[in-house]
Amino acid sequence: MTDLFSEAFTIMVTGMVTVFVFLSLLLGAMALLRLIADAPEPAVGGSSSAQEPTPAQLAAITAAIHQYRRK
Amino acid sequence: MTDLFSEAFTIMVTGMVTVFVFLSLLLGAMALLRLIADAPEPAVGGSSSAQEPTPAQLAAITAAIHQYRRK
Amino acid sequence: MTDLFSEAFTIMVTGMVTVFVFLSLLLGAMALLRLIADAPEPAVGGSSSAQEPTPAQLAAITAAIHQYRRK
Amino acid sequence: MDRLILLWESTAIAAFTWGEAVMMLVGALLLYLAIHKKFEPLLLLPIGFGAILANIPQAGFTDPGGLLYYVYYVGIETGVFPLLIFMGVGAMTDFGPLLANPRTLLLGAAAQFGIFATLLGAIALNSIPGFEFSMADASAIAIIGGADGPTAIFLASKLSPDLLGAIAVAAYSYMALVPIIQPPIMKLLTTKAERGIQMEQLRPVGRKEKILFPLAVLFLTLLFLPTATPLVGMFCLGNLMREAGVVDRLSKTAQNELINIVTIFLGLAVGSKLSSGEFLSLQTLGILGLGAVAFGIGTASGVLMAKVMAKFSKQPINPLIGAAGVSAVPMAARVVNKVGLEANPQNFLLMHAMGPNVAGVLGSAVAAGILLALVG
Amino acid sequence: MDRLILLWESTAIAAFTWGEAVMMLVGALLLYLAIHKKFEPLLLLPIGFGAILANIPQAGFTDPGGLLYYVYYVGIETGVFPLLIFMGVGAMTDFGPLLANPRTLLLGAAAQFGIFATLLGAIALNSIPGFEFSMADASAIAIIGGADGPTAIFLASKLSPDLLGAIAVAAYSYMALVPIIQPPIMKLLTTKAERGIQMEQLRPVGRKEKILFPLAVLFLTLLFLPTATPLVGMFCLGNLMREAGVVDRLSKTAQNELINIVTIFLGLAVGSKLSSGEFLSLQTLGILGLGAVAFGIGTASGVLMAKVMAKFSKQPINPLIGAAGVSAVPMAARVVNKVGLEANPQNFLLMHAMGPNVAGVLGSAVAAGILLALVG
Amino acid sequence: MDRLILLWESTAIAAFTWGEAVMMLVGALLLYLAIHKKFEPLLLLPIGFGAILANIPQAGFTDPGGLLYYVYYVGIETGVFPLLIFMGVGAMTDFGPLLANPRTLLLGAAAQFGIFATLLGAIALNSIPGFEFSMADASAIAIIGGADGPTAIFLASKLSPDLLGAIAVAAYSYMALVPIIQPPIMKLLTTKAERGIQMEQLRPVGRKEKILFPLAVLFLTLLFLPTATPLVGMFCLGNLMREAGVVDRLSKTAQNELINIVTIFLGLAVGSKLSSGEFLSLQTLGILGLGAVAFGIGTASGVLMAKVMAKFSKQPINPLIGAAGVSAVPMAARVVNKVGLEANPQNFLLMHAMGPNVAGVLGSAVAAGILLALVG
Ligand code: NA
Ligand code: NA
Ligand code: NA
Repeated sequence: MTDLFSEAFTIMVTGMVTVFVFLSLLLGAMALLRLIADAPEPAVGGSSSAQEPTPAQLAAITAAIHQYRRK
Repeated sequence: MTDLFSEAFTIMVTGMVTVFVFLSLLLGAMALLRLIADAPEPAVGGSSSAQEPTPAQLAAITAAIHQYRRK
Repeated sequence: MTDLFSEAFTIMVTGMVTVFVFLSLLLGAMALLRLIADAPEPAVGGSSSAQEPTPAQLAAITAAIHQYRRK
Repeated sequence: MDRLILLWESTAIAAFTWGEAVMMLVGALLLYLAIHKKFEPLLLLPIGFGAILANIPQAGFTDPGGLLYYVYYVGIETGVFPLLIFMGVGAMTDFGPLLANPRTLLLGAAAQFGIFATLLGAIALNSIPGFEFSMADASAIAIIGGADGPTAIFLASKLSPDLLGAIAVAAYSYMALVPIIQPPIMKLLTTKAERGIQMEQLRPVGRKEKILFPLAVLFLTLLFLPTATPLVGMFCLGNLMREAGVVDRLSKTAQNELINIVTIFLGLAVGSKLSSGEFLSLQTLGILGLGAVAFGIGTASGVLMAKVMAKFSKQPINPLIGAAGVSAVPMAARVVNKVGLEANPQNFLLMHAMGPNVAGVLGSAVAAGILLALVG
Repeated sequence: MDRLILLWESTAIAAFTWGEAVMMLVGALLLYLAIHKKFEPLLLLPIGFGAILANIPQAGFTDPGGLLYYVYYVGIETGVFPLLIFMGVGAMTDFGPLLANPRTLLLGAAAQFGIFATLLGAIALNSIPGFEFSMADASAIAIIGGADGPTAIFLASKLSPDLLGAIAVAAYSYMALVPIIQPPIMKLLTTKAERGIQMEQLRPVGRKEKILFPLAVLFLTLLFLPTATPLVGMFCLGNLMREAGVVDRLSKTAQNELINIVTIFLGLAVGSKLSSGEFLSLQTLGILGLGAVAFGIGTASGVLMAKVMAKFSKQPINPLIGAAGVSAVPMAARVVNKVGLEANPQNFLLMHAMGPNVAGVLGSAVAAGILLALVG
Repeated sequence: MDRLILLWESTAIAAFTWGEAVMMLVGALLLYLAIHKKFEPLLLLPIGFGAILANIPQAGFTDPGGLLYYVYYVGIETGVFPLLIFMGVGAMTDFGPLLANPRTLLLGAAAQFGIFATLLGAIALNSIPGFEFSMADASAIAIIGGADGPTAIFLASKLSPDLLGAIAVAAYSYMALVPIIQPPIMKLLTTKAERGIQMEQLRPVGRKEKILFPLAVLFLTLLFLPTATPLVGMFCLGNLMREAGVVDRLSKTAQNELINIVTIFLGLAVGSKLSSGEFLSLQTLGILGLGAVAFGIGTASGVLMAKVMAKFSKQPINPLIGAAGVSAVPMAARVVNKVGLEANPQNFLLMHAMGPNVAGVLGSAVAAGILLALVG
């Protein structure tokens, strides 16, 4: 059991070190990324995928306006 | 064949009795249910799932209003 | 290789002939079709499936109008 | 030249058998009924198309490796598709009218007599030379009387896969014919005065009751009729998702995209069972005849039960609503409403008929469970 | 310390081979083309991503038990995914313009010369040392000229699975390049006056005709070309669901959620076939070259056929619309419209080009059926 | 009479064992928590329902041929369902706040100490008689501390399928309990002044950065931690589809219909692992206890890391945002916002907490990859 425990301890240390190293590498990568993509387009913090309505939504919209006008 | 027929007859009787017994039990359970859930909330006969618009619908709505206003 | 090449040539000829024959048959079938379906309903070139809003769209529409009115 | 011969030999014209040609016509007929007559088009269109595809010689749709082979094997043989359809139907079902008037459960019970009487009828048909229905076959045929497509497909896939095609076609066809089959029977068994009886408005039903109801149904089913739990369980899951109010996105998906996707494949898979060997036989005629009888008996026993209940009830009960007990949701309830309006223009029975209507769905799922337990 | 070594050994850095690294760059290039250049992004984005995932050493995406293994095995090896995509495309296709001007079918036929000429070309390439295409390989490569993604994937999965990745990538890339490949060829073969020809407005097409059309296509296919029925059949099913008007919820699902779900998986599965062993070879260069030739010849033969037809026609025919016969719906029709407008600002050819455009889809499905019958 | 006896013997009443009855109560409890308490209802409702179905005697839901058997076998044993959920979650995730303040990545790293400390705790528990967790079991349990459902299910299905049910239930329950578990720990480790610290507004993040980010994450993962690529890869695919802006229809489907369909089945399949033999044991108590500890330690280490970072930072950092590093998106970020507002009504931390929140998702996927590499 103590064997297993010391093994778990090693995994804990190895694991935390790896997580930190990995995410620090990612931190570095993000700095690089920002350099590459430096000219920040006007787009902001929000999602970039909420821009255009899908055909289904457009259909719903058209129908909504259509029905609204009929009233 | 007569054997099969009498077997079918037995199944018919057993089946109908079971269906009635089962649904009568359910009838009793429903009386119990009504006691448990006695304080009837304001909600009525209609569906309870048509209340809140989903995110997709909200998106469609927002877009609809947005496009409507632009006109 | 020359064998393979002449085989490919045969396939080419056979294939093009078949494509033309097949689509010509379809051409004939279309003439027939037009005769069968002669009284052309008012429906036009556009899609026939964009007519009625689905329940989901209707829900979105209702919600849209509802929210629009509340404002 | 060899190539042209090879191509010609690969055409279907040489290979066609009469049976396959006739089955394609059957498929075309189903398409006609679906598109032109609007007979349950959501199912009969894919079934008809599947029947055509399955009977093309040389195309191999139903051979191992073919599309319809996979779809049937994955979705019907496992029972998964009808169960998913049933979950979606559960998510579409509002038990409010039944909860407001629980006694209509008994109408849903009575109408199941159509199933069990047809079981007897199918076995009786064996006395005619040419029919040799086993008890399992007879049970699968009888379930047509339940007027519920997924239940019929599920039971037939377990008890009598060879008859699955004919049974499913009969079940959906008769469901579409409910406005033609039911009214004469309903009028025969009631007076105009009875048909004109107005019923009291239904009480509102609370959210808690609606949430607890599917759980109560599941609880009773698992205690007393475990063989019915696949069907009833998935139905109750769908209904619980609908009423819980906290998983609306799952409920919406179950009612729309998921059921649509499964419906396309289920229809194709059922259609793939319409092969000439199995469909072009005396048995199919027997199945069609028995199915009509089943619907008729179910309708009649529902109406008669309603008349009995009306005798013992303080509140007025219109006997027509018993006819909705066969299920065929919501068509049968609409027929009740229409026949009621004919007798009395002030008589709106739709919501009252929805109670026995949804009870009939439970009733036939229960009957399917009984048949699985006794015969399966 | 042992743990750290174990962890290090499990990293990919040690295990990377050159081939895998290059294939990842290929994947990244596909992502770039999809996202930045908007080259058929719906397919090339998942294909590119799949290519990256499939080439990660130690991750085992394509080993039995890995995600991409399952997706490929379930969806491509069975042929199910391309067939479902084709059903969705069928549900999106409006045959109105073709029905209004049926002769444009012949333009869709002529453009298939791109396929068969490329077949010859692929076999001819065998004279160069390093190329050894079998007839099945050559057929799978030739279908790139059909300018139709699902058809190419379906045929390649049946005839030459090893080349599937390269063929799919070539097919989608060239479809995206249609606005660059086609105009020079179109201009070379026509005078400015010809390009400026205005065509008469199309007649309206009735609902009945639109419903019967997919059935007629299916009927002819099953009679004469059963090997084409999987592709043509699913396409016609989708189109029938669209036009029938009674199963709109199925048609909508086939056009949206179902095709989207399948597209994601299809793309990943195709990407998983982009392994270095198969892709980084002279063959791939050959495939890319032959694909470009196929598109070019298809475009030219379509335009030339249109010129021939114009000679014999009472109504004016703009030869440009022949170029749309390669399919690549709706890109090729848009290109026709644009080139036509350049020559004559009053010249709107879009709807006229949609006829040969959808005819080209049928034409290449028919050609695929022929190749399956002769070579498969 | 025989028939009645046969029917009675097929009921569950006779066959019920205590274990099954108790497991049904557990299922009912999960339904209650899902519906009445709104505890992660999207997962706990199907899990609870699945637990009830799986424990019905004679119904055979989990036997070969039963619905839940298929769903588990197809979706969990292959790992496909959690990966698809993760793709959908990726498509829903906006990395904007993290990109605007990259240092919060370290908070997401620190909070993973909850995972690794729990691994130690699980092994330590073996000193109590009755507990016998292997290293694989302990790892699967520890991942509860990642506060991420699909990651926990994926890892448990690989390392310790027998404990999957208990682990998934614990993971989702504690995620629902985040508003109760976290605040006391957060308040214990911070002063009111610290909690009141306002942070500077986040810079806007460009589209290019958002597109390149998932690719950078994938790149680092495949280089250094291939065992994490299934999870991280699918997450990045979803995110790339979201941000690319060219495949919106795929992204929408991944976020809605696809994830909904998979969620229903995933829940049922997880519920099917709640069998009495495995769940009604001391181990489950241990798992529940360890899970609570894991969440607590993760929260604390996140807050402490934030305090350390605040020391070395020029810009003000509110230590509360460290608590969001456990993930449990977006609940943990909302809790941070609420606790921050309590201390200072001008203090809106939601967007600042979203950075560590999404970093926590990556962090626990990375931790899962490490555990797979070292233990799997
Ligand atoms: Na029924
Ligand atoms: Na084509
Ligand atoms: Na986490």
